[in-house]
Amino acid sequence: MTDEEERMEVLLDHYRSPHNYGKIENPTAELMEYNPVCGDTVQIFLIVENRKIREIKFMGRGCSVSQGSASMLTDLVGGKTVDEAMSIAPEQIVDMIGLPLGPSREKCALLPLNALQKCLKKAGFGKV
Amino acid sequence: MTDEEERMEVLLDHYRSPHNYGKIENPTAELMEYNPVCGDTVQIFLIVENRKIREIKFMGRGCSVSQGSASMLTDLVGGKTVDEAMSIAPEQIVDMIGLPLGPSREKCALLPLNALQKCLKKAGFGKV
Amino acid sequence: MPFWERIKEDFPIFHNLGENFTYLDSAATSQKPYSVINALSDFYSRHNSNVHRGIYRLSEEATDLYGRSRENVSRFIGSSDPRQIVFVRNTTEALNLLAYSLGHDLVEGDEILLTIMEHHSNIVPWQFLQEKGVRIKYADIREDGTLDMDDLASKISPRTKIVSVTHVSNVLGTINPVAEIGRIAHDNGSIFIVDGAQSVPHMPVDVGRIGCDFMAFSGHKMLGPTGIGCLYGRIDLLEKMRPFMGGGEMIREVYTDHSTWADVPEKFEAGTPDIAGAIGLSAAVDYLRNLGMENVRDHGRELMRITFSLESEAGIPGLISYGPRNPDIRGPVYAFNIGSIHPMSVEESLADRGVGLGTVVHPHDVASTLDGKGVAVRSGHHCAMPLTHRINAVATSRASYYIYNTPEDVRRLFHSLEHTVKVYSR
Amino acid sequence: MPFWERIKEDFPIFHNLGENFTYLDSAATSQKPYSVINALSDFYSRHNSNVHRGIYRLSEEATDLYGRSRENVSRFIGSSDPRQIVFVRNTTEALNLLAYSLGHDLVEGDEILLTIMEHHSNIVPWQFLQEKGVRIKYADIREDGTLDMDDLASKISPRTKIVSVTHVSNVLGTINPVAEIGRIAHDNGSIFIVDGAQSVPHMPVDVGRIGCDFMAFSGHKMLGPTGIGCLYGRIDLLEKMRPFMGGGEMIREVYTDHSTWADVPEKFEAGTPDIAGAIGLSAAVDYLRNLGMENVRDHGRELMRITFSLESEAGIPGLISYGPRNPDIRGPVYAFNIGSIHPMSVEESLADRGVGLGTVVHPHDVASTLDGKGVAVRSGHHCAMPLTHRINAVATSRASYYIYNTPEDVRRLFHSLEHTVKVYSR
Ligand SMILES: Cc1ncc(COP(=O)(O)O)c(C=O)c1O
Ligand SMILES: Cc1ncc(COP(=O)(O)O)c(C=O)c1O
Repeated sequence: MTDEEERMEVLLDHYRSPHNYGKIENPTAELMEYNPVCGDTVQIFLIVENRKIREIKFMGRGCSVSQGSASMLTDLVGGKTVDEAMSIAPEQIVDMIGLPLGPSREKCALLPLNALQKCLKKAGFGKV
Repeated sequence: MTDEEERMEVLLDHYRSPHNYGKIENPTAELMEYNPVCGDTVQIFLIVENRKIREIKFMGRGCSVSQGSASMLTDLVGGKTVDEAMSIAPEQIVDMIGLPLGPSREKCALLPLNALQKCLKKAGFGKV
Repeated sequence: MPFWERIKEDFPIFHNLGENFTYLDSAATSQKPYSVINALSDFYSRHNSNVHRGIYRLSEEATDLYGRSRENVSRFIGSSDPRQIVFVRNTTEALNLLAYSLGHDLVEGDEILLTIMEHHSNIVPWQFLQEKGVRIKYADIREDGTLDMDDLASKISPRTKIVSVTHVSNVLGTINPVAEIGRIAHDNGSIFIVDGAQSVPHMPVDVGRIGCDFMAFSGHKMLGPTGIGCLYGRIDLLEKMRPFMGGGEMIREVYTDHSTWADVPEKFEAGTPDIAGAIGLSAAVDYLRNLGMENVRDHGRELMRITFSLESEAGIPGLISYGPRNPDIRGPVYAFNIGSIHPMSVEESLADRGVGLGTVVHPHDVASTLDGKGVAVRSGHHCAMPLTHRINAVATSRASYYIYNTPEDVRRLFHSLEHTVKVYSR
Repeated sequence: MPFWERIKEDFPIFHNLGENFTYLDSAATSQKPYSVINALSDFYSRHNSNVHRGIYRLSEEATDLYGRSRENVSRFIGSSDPRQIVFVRNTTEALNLLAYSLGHDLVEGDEILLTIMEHHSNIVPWQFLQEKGVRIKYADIREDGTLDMDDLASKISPRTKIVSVTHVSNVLGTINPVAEIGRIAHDNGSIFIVDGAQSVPHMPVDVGRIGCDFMAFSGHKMLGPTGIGCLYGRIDLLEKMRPFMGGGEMIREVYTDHSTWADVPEKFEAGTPDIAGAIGLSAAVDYLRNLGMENVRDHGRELMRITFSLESEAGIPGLISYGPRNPDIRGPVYAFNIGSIHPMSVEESLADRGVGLGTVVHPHDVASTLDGKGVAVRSGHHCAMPLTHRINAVATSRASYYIYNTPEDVRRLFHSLEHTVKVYSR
């Protein structure tokens, strides 16, 4: 298996059996983000305590890139502080996936990060 | 002088000293025709008796082609029957001028004929 | 009969992108033959100047070329008078022109009848009129992807002022019975508009035989340049209509307090037109006429036949395809999915288990994987969201064919689809 | 400094039409360099596909090229954000977009302030609003052909919602003090629009420094293809505005009963855009930037200086020319008449003695005779009838220059004018 095939396998595993998939009842914050160009959707649910992400779940519809990225991202930020989550740069997500994406699929990859950061902002945890 | 220069001279003579220029008071029919593309104007005044053009005058503003053509046309149709006037074909006017005109100046050349034939129609002399 | 296998040679892009490039997105935009590209270069290199109002020779040449292009397009769609062709940017502008100009006279309670398979271009301009109380109705489709004519007949009413229908669906491929719809519309006293974006490129179209009042289509989908499209309109209707945009060329006289309009079609062509675009479109029309539109239609039908037969042969797990199965009422458009992904519903969300299960491949992943194999298809809602929702899909993948596509291209599509399913079911 | 004498070599039309072709109609449309023509061919031969929504590589390439063109044009006019550039067909469409979108919110008694030197494109779209009681006022010009700023200031009122002014007159050549007019408009709370059709091609233009809210211009007058033009708009205003045309690309979501809009600028670009046109315009911008817009401006000024000096040298009987004599406030446009022909007046008509007398040569005859000498000038009202009436002429002849014109071209103009007068005074 080439390196690229291996990374593809990882992404597809996340896509086929997404981690942290589902809904949280009574979350601290919740937000649905939508990419009008392709219709991909990611909904983020958060429980935040002491500026730490105690629990994160997502639900969604979309391609392997947007949904796999959501699964990987929720793994990544669970337990992190909100400041750490807010400072994740788009490049980190692209690196995390590690596949040549091209501009439109890059948007898919970044949809979950956008959803998460918007969700945190909405809950008042945005940087000032 | 070449043939073309000669014909140009004839046209310019008509332009500089137009025949039948002026207004007829109480004409049988009168009509102003206007070419919106270039702004050229020809106004035709007619006295018709027994379906004969007893008198024709014109006034106008425009280039040598439209005004020269008007002068030549009024010479041509004075004394003719209205049916003769109505049956003048555009090609006759172009031939009468005898210069290479190109499409937009051909419109100038035909403005007086259009004015005349519209004027006759307006007065009820159109073919049925 | 044209040598279909050699047509790619007329298109520089196939030469430049090589053997492994399989272009299956002609419903979005077609590729261009040398003759069209050269017509543009030639105009700019030999005849370029503005049209109308110039009395020097070069401008008369440009005006003449522009006028001949209009005549050529007019003849191509069976219009009896070139003044019935208004040059616009694309189908979308043509339909907006109608919505603004005809829409001006509509009043609260008036109705517009569309179908659920319309492209956004034939929906959104009419929705603008909703703010003054105009109502839009949509004729539904049947299970087989054809238009439900009973539903259409039941939705037409004395208040229906306009019936506007696509000739060929850009997703289902359905060829609608436009002549019949036209009779229904006219019997009802409604104006009848046909969106010809997907028909004029692909089959013989005769506006007289269809009996439509207006037809809109785009040059770029029929081998022509981007930036040019046409509105065909019955001369008596165009003459009565108010202009859409104001400015140069479309006026007779301008005074500080009012203006008067030029004759049709100039009345609807404000400002410097896309002169080179019209000339390029005319070259495209020449190319198509030379192939013969009956032949073009046969070729498209043949590719659809091959598609259906390879589809059954391949037996791709989970493959769903949309639209009528009868190639006689089907344009060369093939929309499909691997597994069905319904739109996410907030109510069901507790029971939701995600989508990455079973033989379901999202249309994006399909397009992306096919692209990796050199096969260009589009995925998404294809500017027909109401239809996509109607067929209960989040999106579809779509392969669409044109004259340069071959049976080999269709085989590549299915080979690559087999590969795709393998990748996603590992 | 560019080698002005060699620039014609970059334009195939001068090669093809030969030495004796003197093109003096660039205010109507400019000629195109190889680099622009090649950019079109190259796009169609290597990258052609539809933009947006395609996730195969070719479509991403086309989308990328289209986006870069937008960025390039944005930088060229000093816009700080490419989203402020909306691609349209031409200046006329840009101004119609504004008249429809901004005009929607105007009410009876609201006023729009224009100038008497506007092109029809900046008059007629606003006149459409008169039917709902919007009033149009025109700032007058002074004897020297400059804008009468006092008159402008006196005509602005609390009801003035929009001030829309040409940057450079396409007849008089007058360069208007747009930054100053902008201050007056903004102090009054009015929206300020600049028609840049004759400025963007000819001088450095910086929308930030001018302080305009909107600017309209055409690609075809600045070396670009026909069919593409731009509306610059301040992002905050564009975001608030209603869309103009509806259809594909400009939507976010479409439902049967309503739709939501895409972000700016897509919100204003309905349907498949003139992708190749935008790419061609970008190549034109590169060409101009490479020359340097300060140099382009200097070249135009120099040609006007030579024009004025040859005009006095030649001493052509009856020659009247229009517009400011100071080359610093004058674009490279030279409108003139040989003798003055006033519009025909019905009242005076008894005293009327025709026009074929003295040293009066009708503008048509001027253009036609010049054409016989290979010199292409335009004659007519140049889509500015109110101005033509204001200067009491039936029409004018107009020579207009661009980067490929040389002092020799100006000399040919005056030689041919001398010849013309001779022909008509024999
Ligand atoms: C000042 C001015 N405004 C507007 C226009 C209209 O440009 P277009 O025909 O490209 O829309 C022109 C060109 O003739 C012009 O000179
Ligand atoms: C049926 C139909 N109508 C309208 C359009 C819009 O065409 P354009 O984008 O050229 O305006 C399309 C093309 O996508 C189409 O397929």
